[in-house]
Amino acid sequence: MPELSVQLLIFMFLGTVVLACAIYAVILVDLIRAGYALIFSLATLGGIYIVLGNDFLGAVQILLYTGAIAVLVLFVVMLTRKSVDGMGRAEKKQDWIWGGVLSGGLFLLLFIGINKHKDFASGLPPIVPQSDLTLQAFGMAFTEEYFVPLQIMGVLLTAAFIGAALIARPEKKGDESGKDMGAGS
Amino acid sequence: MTLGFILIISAALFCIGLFGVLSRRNMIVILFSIELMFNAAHLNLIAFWRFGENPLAISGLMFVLFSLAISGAEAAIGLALILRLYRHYKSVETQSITELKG
Amino acid sequence: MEIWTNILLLMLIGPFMAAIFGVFGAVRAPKKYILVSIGGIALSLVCSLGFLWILGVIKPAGLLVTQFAWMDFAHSSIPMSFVVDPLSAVMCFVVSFVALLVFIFSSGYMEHDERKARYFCFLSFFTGAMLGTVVSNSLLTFLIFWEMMGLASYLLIGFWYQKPSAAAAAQKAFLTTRIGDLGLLAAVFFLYNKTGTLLFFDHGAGLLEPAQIALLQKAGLWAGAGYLFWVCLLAFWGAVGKSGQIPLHVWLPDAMEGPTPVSALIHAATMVAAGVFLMCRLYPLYESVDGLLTLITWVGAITAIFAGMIAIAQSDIKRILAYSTVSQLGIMFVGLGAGGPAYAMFHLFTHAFFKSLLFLGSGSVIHACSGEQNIYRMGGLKAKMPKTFLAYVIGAAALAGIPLLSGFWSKDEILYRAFEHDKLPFLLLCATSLLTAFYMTRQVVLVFFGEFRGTKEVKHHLHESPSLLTTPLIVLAVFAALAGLIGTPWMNLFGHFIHAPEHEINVPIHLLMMLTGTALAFGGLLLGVKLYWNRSVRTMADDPLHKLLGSFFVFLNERCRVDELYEATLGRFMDVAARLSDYFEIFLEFVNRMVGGLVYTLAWVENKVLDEWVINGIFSAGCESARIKGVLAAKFQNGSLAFYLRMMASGALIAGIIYWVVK
Amino acid sequence: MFFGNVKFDSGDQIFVWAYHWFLSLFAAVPWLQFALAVLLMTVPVLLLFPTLMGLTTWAERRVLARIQNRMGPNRVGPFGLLQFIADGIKMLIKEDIIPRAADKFLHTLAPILIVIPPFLVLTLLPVGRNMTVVVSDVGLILFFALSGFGTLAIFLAGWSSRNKFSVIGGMRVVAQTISYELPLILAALSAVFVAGSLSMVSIVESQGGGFLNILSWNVWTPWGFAGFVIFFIAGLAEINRCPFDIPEAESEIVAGHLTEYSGFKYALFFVAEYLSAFAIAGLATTLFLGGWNGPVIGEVQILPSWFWFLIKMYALVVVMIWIRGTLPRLRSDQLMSLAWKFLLPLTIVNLIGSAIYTLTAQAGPWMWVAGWLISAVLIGTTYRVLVQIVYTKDAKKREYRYA
Repeated sequence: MPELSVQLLIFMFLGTVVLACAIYAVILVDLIRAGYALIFSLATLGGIYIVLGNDFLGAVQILLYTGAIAVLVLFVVMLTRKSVDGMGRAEKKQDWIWGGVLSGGLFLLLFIGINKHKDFASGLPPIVPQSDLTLQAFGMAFTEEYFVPLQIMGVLLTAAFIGAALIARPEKKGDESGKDMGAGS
Repeated sequence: MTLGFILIISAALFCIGLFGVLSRRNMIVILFSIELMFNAAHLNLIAFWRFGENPLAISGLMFVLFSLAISGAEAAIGLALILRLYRHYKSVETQSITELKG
Repeated sequence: MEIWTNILLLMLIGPFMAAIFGVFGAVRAPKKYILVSIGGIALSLVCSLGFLWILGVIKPAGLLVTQFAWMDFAHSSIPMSFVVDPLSAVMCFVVSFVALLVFIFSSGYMEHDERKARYFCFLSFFTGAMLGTVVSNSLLTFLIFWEMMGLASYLLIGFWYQKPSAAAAAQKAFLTTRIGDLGLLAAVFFLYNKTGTLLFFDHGAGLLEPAQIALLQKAGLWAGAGYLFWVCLLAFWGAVGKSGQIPLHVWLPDAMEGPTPVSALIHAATMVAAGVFLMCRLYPLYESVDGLLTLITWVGAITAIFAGMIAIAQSDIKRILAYSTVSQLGIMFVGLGAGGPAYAMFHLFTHAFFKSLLFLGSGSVIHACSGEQNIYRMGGLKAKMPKTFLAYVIGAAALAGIPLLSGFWSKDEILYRAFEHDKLPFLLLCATSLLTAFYMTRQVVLVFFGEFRGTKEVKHHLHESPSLLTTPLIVLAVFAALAGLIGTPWMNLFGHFIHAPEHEINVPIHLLMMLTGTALAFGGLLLGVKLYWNRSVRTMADDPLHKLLGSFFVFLNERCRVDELYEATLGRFMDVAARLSDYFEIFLEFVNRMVGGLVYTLAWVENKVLDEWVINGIFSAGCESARIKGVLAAKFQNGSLAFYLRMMASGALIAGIIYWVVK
Repeated sequence: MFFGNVKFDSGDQIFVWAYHWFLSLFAAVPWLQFALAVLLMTVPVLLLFPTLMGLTTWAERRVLARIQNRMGPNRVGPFGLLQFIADGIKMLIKEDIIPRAADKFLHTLAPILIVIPPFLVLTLLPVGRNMTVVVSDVGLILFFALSGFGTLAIFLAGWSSRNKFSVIGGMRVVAQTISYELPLILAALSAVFVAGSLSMVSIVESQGGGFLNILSWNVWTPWGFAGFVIFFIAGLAEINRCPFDIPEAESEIVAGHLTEYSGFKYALFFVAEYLSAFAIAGLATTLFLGGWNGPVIGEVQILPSWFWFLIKMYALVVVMIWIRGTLPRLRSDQLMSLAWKFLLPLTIVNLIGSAIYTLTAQAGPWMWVAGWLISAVLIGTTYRVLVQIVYTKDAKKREYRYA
């Protein structure tokens, strides 16, 4: 019988919330609900990170998904709502079967694999990570070893967001060249 | 709490994401699912860090941070593209966009 | 920090600051901005003169190296480093001097252009980048400035982007030089991989110093040749791209779509010579490899004769000069391969003066002829524009190698070295000299003598260019005439300046060789005069050479159909490759599909379901929207994202299962 | 002794030792001790702040009334102090209306979601010396992360009501939050620079010492002052208080996301709004006003640390009320231009200023003075230039197209 610690209880609770919300996020028709489910799922995942002893990444995860990505998702869902409202469910039975069989098969594969592996049965290690030391290590890594990747990441993010803004910009009135492309199919 | 337990949760999260990608036709939901798969990978990395010997060996965590940034950029670009496609095709379903067929 | 470091930074800052000023708000006051940018270049010129003085008088044959911390990583660091040695000092002088004159010329030439502020901004940017390339002491900074030059060249060729031909030429130039740059980049990687440094000179630890060269020479074989051989070959490929040698010469003639002063500065005097400069800079490496110098000689000689032949059949005044540039660059490569940096650099030095003079002169002619560039529709300009005529004739004579003018001395040295080195390249060079004299005579005769053959309107507007345009021409003409005197065999100041003291160079006074050169120059001249004097050549059919050579002339006029050749080979190859990969993809999809079907059979054992789903699910379900075509392949590329994703996932799953089973 | 090694000082640690003493009674039963510890941590937060909130509603009405030359509520209890209880009872017994078109589940979920983040956030604040419920090394990031939920809940409320005004209100909230989160976080970062820690306790401790235990507060430095003002303004926008109450602007869109809410759900929104106000005021106190550091004379602390914290926090809340009584509401575009054109550049320069200050302060007293002056001049000049650039154009001429 496994030892039932408070930590495990919290972890199981959070894990259930994550998985349940994730399932909702992929099966709900109403995209606003699905979006909220996704955000809850990922924010709760941040909680799991904190339980696992990494406050910093947990906080960053929550900040990123409740702040930035949530807003993006909600706005895009709102802006494309005309199609969403009148749509109902576009998926056919075979879609669900394909997805279910393939992802179920993969899960089965992973489940058996993880259970078979001896190293994965080990319990929590005795060394509890001190979050201030971890944070310090992050800071040092960012200023020394990972300095250039960090800068590159900054450039990448800037480029990505400018690009996203440019792509999402409404077309000018005169720019009708792409219109008839959609008629092809 | 064992490492395998966390890995199974992460595997489940990944498979839920895969399920969404494979069975949904709405591009926004497919993007959601991709986020889920990303985060399953992050959970894996953090679990391995926690169960590793040295909490100060943070290479894996740096992966998570960079991957978070990438997934943020990916979400922004992906949603912008979806918006653009929606303006063109008046639809966000994958089945309605088949320009690349041979 | 020594004083010369400050001078160096000042030299770089001048043009770059001018470029930055141009970015921020020069549009409001273009006239003032032009003065600012000319001031920036003048500053560079003064600094480069300072370097000549330091290296010539204070510290002869010295090597000034400075180093700044630039990128410090946890385990390694890449410094930013600059060097001033005789090689770079001479090059700095050439670049800033020609650039200054071109700037002054441009201020008159581009006076009526709306976007002249932008033009000067680009030009300043180019000059700064070129100077940076020249003084780089690290391959990385060299590469950065090199690419910046490429960018500036792209921007300036496409300056009149409203012309489709200019836009296409800009793209062609950029992409073609990129093909070469790829080689240089690879060379940089390989060098860094083996030596761990990118510095040229670093107190005995630099790439060009004996210790590292010995290390590289020992670095083992690959595909039958040494490591160093391949590295040097890659770097040479970069130089070939930048300097427009065969087979990457195609961009340079097209680059004449840019404004004429740009052609003078970038595509005649400086940037295209950067490839030669790179070879001179890396000469210690090339010296230590067998066979590469011979290769360089051959590439140069073939390019020289090839481009010279094309040049005799062109009708566009700038295109003739462009092919002449390619040809002269080939001669420089011969000089490098057969002799050494001193010979190549000397020809580069003199060539910069007379070729920029010729380009600026042609700019003046085009300016006078209201934009007409076809030499068949010019003629008799001698009377209308005497100053331009005089300068142009001096430049042409220098290029043709008429004795005592600058081109004679530099070409003579190279001929001599080629003769010593190998006989066949020497003969090719002799033929090139003859052709050079011939096409320059042809051009001068058709443009300046005889009667005017253009439209009346153009004739009405004919005028001598303003003094803002002619003054730079006259200054350059003086240099084109006299610059060669610093490198005569009797008193080879230039060679002694460039070479380190241990490389004592000694060109014996070889009268026979000089006579050969003279004879070739005058032979070409006489041939040209005989064919073209007092002939009214209005179209290509009228051309006496056309009558002489027949269809070969047409072939030459069409530039030996190199572009078409590339179209037919490389373009076709790309098509075929695309199609092949297409088929491969279809094959993969097919395999995937079969595997997917297998999964289905496993999952759905019931017979009825199996029938239904194998037929529906595998061949048509998931792609209802796909049109059913007769071709089997079309079904696999149905454009349905869901279908592709499913196939990918099935593949991954199968791979996982196989992994487990095998394990 | 009872007190153990905790120094008793004007009631400073009274709650801390009471907590430890109480728990020590149950040392024999670990699980009970743990459960009691959790209760003792959470119940005070759940009691203290709602009570304060009730009092604040009263105070707000009284203060506003004074500003507007009225009396305000004065009937229920002494000076009308018990008014909030009457209001609460009224809210509880009112009918709870859900519009037929609304998404019932989400409509009910929104008010529940909205009260959670403020409570979570309040647990992160160091209320007094050794009196922080959740001590986290990344407290500041957690604060901002959790407070982000509030926006989502408001958007949910607006969207689920299926009412035009509600949706507009929801959209406005989101737009406003995105704009103001950046200056808010960047302003807070300047305090992080100086303390060298993201932990709120360390930030407060770094402001201790100095003359009378006052002069080390961040607010007395140039960057601290500017940061405090920026933080306060951005915070007002973050919690949708006047003059940034654009999402619920009564004169334009009825009540924004609150339009379709009534009864106790409506009350929950108000609870959340006041609690967020406390949270932002508390965070401003922690970051810039020295947190629980109060005047010390010799060895004697005049008043307990938690008292100082509450006083400062409450003073900021009163300032918010004062602002509400004084300033008109901004237009949406004015709000955006303030955030992006004015506050954001200023915070970035402020960050640079605090970096300069931090570097020089380590180098000795004279360098400290120089750093102080440099950052003051830097921030002051930037402020002046920004005013010149952003606001002179508007000041010249105004056209009221729909007035």
